[in-house]
Amino acid sequence: MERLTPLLEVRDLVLRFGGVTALDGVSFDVGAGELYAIIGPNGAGKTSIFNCLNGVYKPQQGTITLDGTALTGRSPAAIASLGVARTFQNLGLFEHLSLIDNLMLGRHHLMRTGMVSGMLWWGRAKREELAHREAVESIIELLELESYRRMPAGLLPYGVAKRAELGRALAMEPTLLLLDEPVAGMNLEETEDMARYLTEVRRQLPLTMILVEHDMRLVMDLATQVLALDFGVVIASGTPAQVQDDPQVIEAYLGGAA
Amino acid sequence: MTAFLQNCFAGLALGSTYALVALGFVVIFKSTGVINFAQGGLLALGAYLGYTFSNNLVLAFGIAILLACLAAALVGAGFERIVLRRMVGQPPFAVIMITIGLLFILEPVITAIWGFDNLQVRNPWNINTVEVGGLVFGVKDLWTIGLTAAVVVGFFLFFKFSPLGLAMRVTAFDPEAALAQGISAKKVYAVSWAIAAALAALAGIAMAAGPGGLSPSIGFIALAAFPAMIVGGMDSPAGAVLGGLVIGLAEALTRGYQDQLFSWAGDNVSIIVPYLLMIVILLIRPYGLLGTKDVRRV
Amino acid sequence: MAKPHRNLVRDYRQDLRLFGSPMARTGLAAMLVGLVLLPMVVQDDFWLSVLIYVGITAVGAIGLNLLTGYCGQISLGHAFFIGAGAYVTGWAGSELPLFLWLPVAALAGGLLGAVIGPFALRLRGHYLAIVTLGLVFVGEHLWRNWRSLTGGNSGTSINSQVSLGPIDFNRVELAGEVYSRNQGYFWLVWVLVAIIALLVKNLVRTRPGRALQAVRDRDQAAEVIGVQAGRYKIGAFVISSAIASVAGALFGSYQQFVSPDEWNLLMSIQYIAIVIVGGLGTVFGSILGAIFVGALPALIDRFGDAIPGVQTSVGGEGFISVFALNQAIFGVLIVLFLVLEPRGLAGIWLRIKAYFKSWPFSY
Amino acid sequence: MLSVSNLEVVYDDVVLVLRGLSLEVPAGSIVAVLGANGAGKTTLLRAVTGLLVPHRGKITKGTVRLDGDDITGADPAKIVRKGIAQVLEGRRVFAEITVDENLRAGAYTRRSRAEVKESYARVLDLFPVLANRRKSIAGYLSGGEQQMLAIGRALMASPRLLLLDEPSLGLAPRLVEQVRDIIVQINQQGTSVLLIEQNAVMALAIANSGYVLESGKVVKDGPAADLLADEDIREFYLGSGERRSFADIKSYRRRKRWSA
Amino acid sequence: GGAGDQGSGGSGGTGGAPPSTTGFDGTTIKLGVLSPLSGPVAVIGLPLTAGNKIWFDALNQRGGVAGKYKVELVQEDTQYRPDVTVQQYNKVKGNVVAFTQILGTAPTLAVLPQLKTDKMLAAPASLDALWVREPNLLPVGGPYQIQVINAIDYYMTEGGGTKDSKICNMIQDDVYGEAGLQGLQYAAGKYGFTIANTQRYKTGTENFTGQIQALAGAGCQMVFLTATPSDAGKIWGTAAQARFMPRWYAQSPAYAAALSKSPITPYLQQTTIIVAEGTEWGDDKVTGMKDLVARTTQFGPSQQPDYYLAFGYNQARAMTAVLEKAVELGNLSRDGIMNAMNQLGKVSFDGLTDDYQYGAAETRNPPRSSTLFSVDPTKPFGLKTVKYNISSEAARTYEFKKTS
Ligand SMILES: Nc1ncnc2c1ncn2[C@@H]1O[C@H](COP(=O)(O)OP(=O)(O)OP(=O)(O)O)[C@@H](O)[C@H]1O
Ligand SMILES: Nc1ncnc2c1ncn2[C@@H]1O[C@H](COP(=O)(O)OP(=O)(O)OP(=O)(O)O)[C@@H](O)[C@H]1O
Ligand SMILES: [Mg+2]
Ligand SMILES: [Mg+2]
Repeated sequence: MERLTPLLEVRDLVLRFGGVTALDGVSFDVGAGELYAIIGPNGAGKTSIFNCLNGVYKPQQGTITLDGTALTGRSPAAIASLGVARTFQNLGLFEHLSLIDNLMLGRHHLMRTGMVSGMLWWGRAKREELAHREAVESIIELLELESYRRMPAGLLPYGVAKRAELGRALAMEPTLLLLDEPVAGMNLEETEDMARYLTEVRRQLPLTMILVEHDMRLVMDLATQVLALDFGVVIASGTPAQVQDDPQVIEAYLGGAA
Repeated sequence: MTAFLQNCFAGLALGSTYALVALGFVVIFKSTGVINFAQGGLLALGAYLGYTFSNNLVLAFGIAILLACLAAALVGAGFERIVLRRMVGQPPFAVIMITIGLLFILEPVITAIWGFDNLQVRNPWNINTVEVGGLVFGVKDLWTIGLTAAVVVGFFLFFKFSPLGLAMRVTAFDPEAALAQGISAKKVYAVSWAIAAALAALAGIAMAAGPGGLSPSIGFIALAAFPAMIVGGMDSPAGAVLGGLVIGLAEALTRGYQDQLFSWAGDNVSIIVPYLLMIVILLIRPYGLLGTKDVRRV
Repeated sequence: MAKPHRNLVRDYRQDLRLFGSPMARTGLAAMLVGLVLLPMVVQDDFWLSVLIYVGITAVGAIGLNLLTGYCGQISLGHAFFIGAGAYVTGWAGSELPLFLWLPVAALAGGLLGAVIGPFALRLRGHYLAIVTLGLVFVGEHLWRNWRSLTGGNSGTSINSQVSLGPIDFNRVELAGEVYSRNQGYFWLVWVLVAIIALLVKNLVRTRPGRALQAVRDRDQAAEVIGVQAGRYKIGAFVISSAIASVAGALFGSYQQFVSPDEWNLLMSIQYIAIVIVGGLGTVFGSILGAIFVGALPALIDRFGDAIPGVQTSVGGEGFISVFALNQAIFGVLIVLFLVLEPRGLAGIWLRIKAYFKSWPFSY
Repeated sequence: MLSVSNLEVVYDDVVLVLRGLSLEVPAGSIVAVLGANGAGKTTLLRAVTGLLVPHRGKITKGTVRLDGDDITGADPAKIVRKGIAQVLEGRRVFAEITVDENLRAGAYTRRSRAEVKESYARVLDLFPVLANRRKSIAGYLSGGEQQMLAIGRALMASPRLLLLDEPSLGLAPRLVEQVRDIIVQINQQGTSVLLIEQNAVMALAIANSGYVLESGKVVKDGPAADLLADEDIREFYLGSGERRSFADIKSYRRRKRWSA
Repeated sequence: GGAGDQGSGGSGGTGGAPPSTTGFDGTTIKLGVLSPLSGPVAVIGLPLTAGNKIWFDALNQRGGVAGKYKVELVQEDTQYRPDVTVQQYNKVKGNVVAFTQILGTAPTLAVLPQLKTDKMLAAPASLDALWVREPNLLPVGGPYQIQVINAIDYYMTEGGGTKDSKICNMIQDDVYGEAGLQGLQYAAGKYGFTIANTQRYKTGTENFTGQIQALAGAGCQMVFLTATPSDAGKIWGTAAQARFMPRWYAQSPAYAAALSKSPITPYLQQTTIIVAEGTEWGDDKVTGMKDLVARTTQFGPSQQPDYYLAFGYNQARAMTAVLEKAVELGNLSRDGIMNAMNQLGKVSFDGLTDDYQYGAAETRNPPRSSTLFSVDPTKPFGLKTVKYNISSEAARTYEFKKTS
């Protein structure tokens, strides 16, 4: 796939926790429409990159620019409204809310109803609920979540919960979607399903995705570009094939099996 | 200067009592993750048991204290056994409410047994005093401070070094994972309730041995100990002690200088000083002086 | 994206209706009719006054549930806001008509909540609970010393106008019949319960309410999807305090006299009890909880005398007086109840509901 | 050493999750359990270690025996003392305390200080990463680090039978290999292992025998080699044979289930 | 003998037996009691109610009100909470003729509006000056203010005080404390001294060192204490430990018998005077006391000597006087009772407290006398009379105003 103009530019990111340096001068570009994968051993700093991207962590150094807008220094909520969505490594669903409500929350930043108009219901609140509910239903349909609509997210089977997280992120209508290990803990069949959803989403929506995943087959099959990290440092980047053959990556990450 | 020192001493004595009560809160919080609102009731119960052992059974005061602590511990463990054990894994809110329910039960039971009248506990401390360099120390206050110190050292060692101490901590964090380590949650809960009740009893008797005597409202002190627990950090025994002393001193000193320094703030400011101090400290340190921060990662 | 089928859209509309099923609608109608008729049937002043206080606490409890049940912030400071509402009524109630002093009380409570709410941003869980507990004590100090407003220790009488157009709730005239103050207040209070329940119910099922619950469940994840957690936490505080103030205003208006001793920790605890016993995060549960906690002592009081071996009056025979026993029974019932159903009355309610009807989208 | 027969487990008095499940873990062996999400694998482990209680689950039928002793529904503490340790699904490290304290908590049931010290050394030896972060707060470790800590903590009890619930979840490929090797190593040191895995390749590579669960029942079992050779298993769990690229899976979905 | 003590053969009304009405079925008169019978304030509510009951039990034995109508008490627990009091009031108001006890200032004020609309008479159980001018209330005893004024008078005339003495006070931070403060402020005006220092405290305070230091620091020679027993015990204990030896004058509720058998007894004997009414417990030279002791022995053998007991007893007696007046006027309805209340003259309490001039609210005149006691462990209640029934000029001229 040809490279497009970079949508996301990350420059010299440095993130420290006390004595631990989680990210140590990480730079990379992600072009619009790419499916960009980040791999690396456990603790390499992959999730930390995501956390910096959406403002949960404040990096000590470096800049992040999305489509010309600086993300660094903004609050997570502000970054979300700029169109950055993500899924979480250890499930970030609101467990007492139903699946529908979780997805509707994805549309939070697209809605306007405030406390007062919400209380009054008739008028804006009702209109918005109906309109956005429609959008949510189409995601439910896309991800085949119909039968779980009313179930509290906390009771969803693991595989479904992962899918629901994807759904919530999609509901945000993001330009940049961050996926943190979407198929961890899934068997082959479920992994295939997830791959299918991801492909389908990419086909239907003008999305750029960054994928963190340990399932190498998924990464190799889907990614357009791969970045490999170790100890917070970029050790390789390029096409999947290039990275897969990089001796440093094999040594630090893939081991003998790959 | 004498007045200042005298007020400081009063603050220490008061702070020790707070510290004992706050320690009881901390123990239960540490192992079960709930605030025990019944602590005041246990304190009153312990004090009345002490009265019975000392006055009715005419036992030596030291023995009476020991027996009262023991009996209170049994009651505490009994609560756990009969009621709270059934609540393992249930939402903490429900458990907190149950401790409130227990308080509602304890109060009338105590008054049904001992009545409402003011009782004088037979004790060797009375209002005796020791005078050192122009300062007058109440014997009872000295004992309270001493007993608190001893208990605190014991606690520190227990939590830091004994496996049961560690077990109590991890059970609070994740009861199921603790169970999987072979830690008997039942034992942990029962032990912490017993310890908390014994501490409450000790504090109760120390208070009741004063000239004010013993009346059912003695348990109210538990409310005043909340700020102590919070200032120190809810899950830190050392914090409870530190918090107790800080709050005790602050209260006593504001009281002592009410007329000179605080008359603008209305009468009796010292009552709310613990709460104000608590609010200020928490704004600076949201987990108290020594409390553990919540660990949250996404 | 594929357009959902038309039929489905009609379904959402129905889906969004609060009382969608015929079952629910019949229930609602029955409740409303009951509300109107009850004071005509039960004319006993005792039960009316009990139910008026229950209604007032239900209002406050709905507010607390919004904060604690929906937004996950425990507050032991509710009594403070209730007191504030009562004093505002004492100050404005005789000058302004009902439809003004009630909103003024709400506004005052909301403002206080806005001042205190930011604390909630820094504090979590139990820490917040105890800090708000401090509020009760600081508030008590304030009430004792702000004599011009509160009458200091001696308390203050509250004289409030309670008429709405032609209806004077002190003496309701309806179709030629005249109804007493207690009957009038019953209607006033319970209509307000219904209105506030409806408002809060609407709030929690729309965007802001969902955001509150998201913050409760996982505040970091909520931020990441664009919910400004801080704003919603403060918002919950403001609305909850405003509602508490309304409850306080009604309390003062009905009782006609209040003193600083009333806004104490016990009152806050009682509200927490209602919310927990009723069920966290349910509006209807708060009302049930208020009935349980408010009316149960009255019931025990009625029937406590029937228990043998109990001293039924001061100076009578027996081991434990009926009065002490009432307190103990109340405690025992709360404990027993929560051991059996930790999700509270709402849990039982849900079970009954699930038994009678299965949701259209069940699997 | 562990034998489960005819086990039925019900959650909340209504949800029947295990429906007459039987399974054997011979002493000294590694037994793998495969199955889709929600098949009841975790429930099986809970039933063995007595952890159903906090989940409002109950064994309604069947028995669990350890070396012939009936331990059905026994107290978890007692089961740990009898030599079964479990690595919980989702790691469940004690987030607020240090790595070191987590490990010590794992040794709660052991009395001899010397032995605990020895286990401690062994765990740090197996997981050098943990040795470096002994004083760190466990909650801030990365996912993989936490998984290692969870396994290490279970080993601190010096179990005769180790139950692992999806230990490879979220681990980097090289670490999956490491964990695999560690499991083998632990097994060679005399601990029997019951291994629950989604990563069937890894599990069957080291297991002696395996079980496939579906809806709370065993639908297939046998020596690992046989399972590896099984057509269905190859297709559904291993994906070997002529492997399709994930990118090519467009709009069809496997619907086949074992007829049970 | 005072009101109601005629027992049998009462005068009855000229109009024959009063018709039955709410709370009166022609033979039995029901009276309400709203009192904290559980919870922390039950320590006051219980003896008060027992006092009510002992009087009425004795009265019933003699035949009842006007010799004919037995009295029955309907007791309800208020937990000292205004809202519960309102509910309980509503519960019993349809069953009773009047309330012979409502305990607590706030609870009383909370039901006062309803008392007015219901034309109900109630006897509040506290010595507040607030009650004197309220038509629907039937107070007994000399208000707290009177106690303070008389105590100061004694201190000035016989206790060694001058207007230059450092006179201080220590009060509980509530209405009761305010009453004590009011009395002292009035006395300060009358006797020309300034209050050198006022310390407030909240009930249940654990450590009083600060207050005692402050009082000692201000050089107080006399401290007037408005407190309740457990706090008073701690206050005196702290003072004793600090070797602070002013003259203490304390309001009657500050004292409980237990204090005369406690470690601080010697200190109290040296320093303290209790201001109350009537006479020593068990003083059989005073008719009222003789009767009270005898009746307590008969009808409440387990009751300990207590001010509150005597207070409840007096309340019941005042209520009896009203009822007898109403019977005499032939009307036990609420209007009848209010009417009787307005026409009631002076009621004697046989020396337990001084005579009370009832009647229309504006014309009422409460007792202006107090008795001073010192602590003496050999006495049954631990108190020995120092000065019996004094009523100072200042107390006699104290004016009671209607509440706002
Ligand atoms: N909030 C935090 N406080 C302290 N240390 C942290 C924090 N968050 C991350 N770290 C540390 O930063 C490093 C990188 O962590 P990160 O979660 O980004 O790893 P990762 O690449 O996502 O690993 P995995 O694949 O296991 O999820 C780790 O060593 C981790 O312990
Ligand atoms: N506490 C519970 N209450 C009710 N149902 C439960 C409970 N725990 C689990 N279940 C249900 O039991 C079934 C089996 O769950 P279990 O966790 O044992 O599956 P699993 O095979 O371990 O799945 P996974 O691969 O996702 O870990 C699921 O359908 C689940 O929804
Ligand atoms: Mg990660
Ligand atoms: Mg599982």
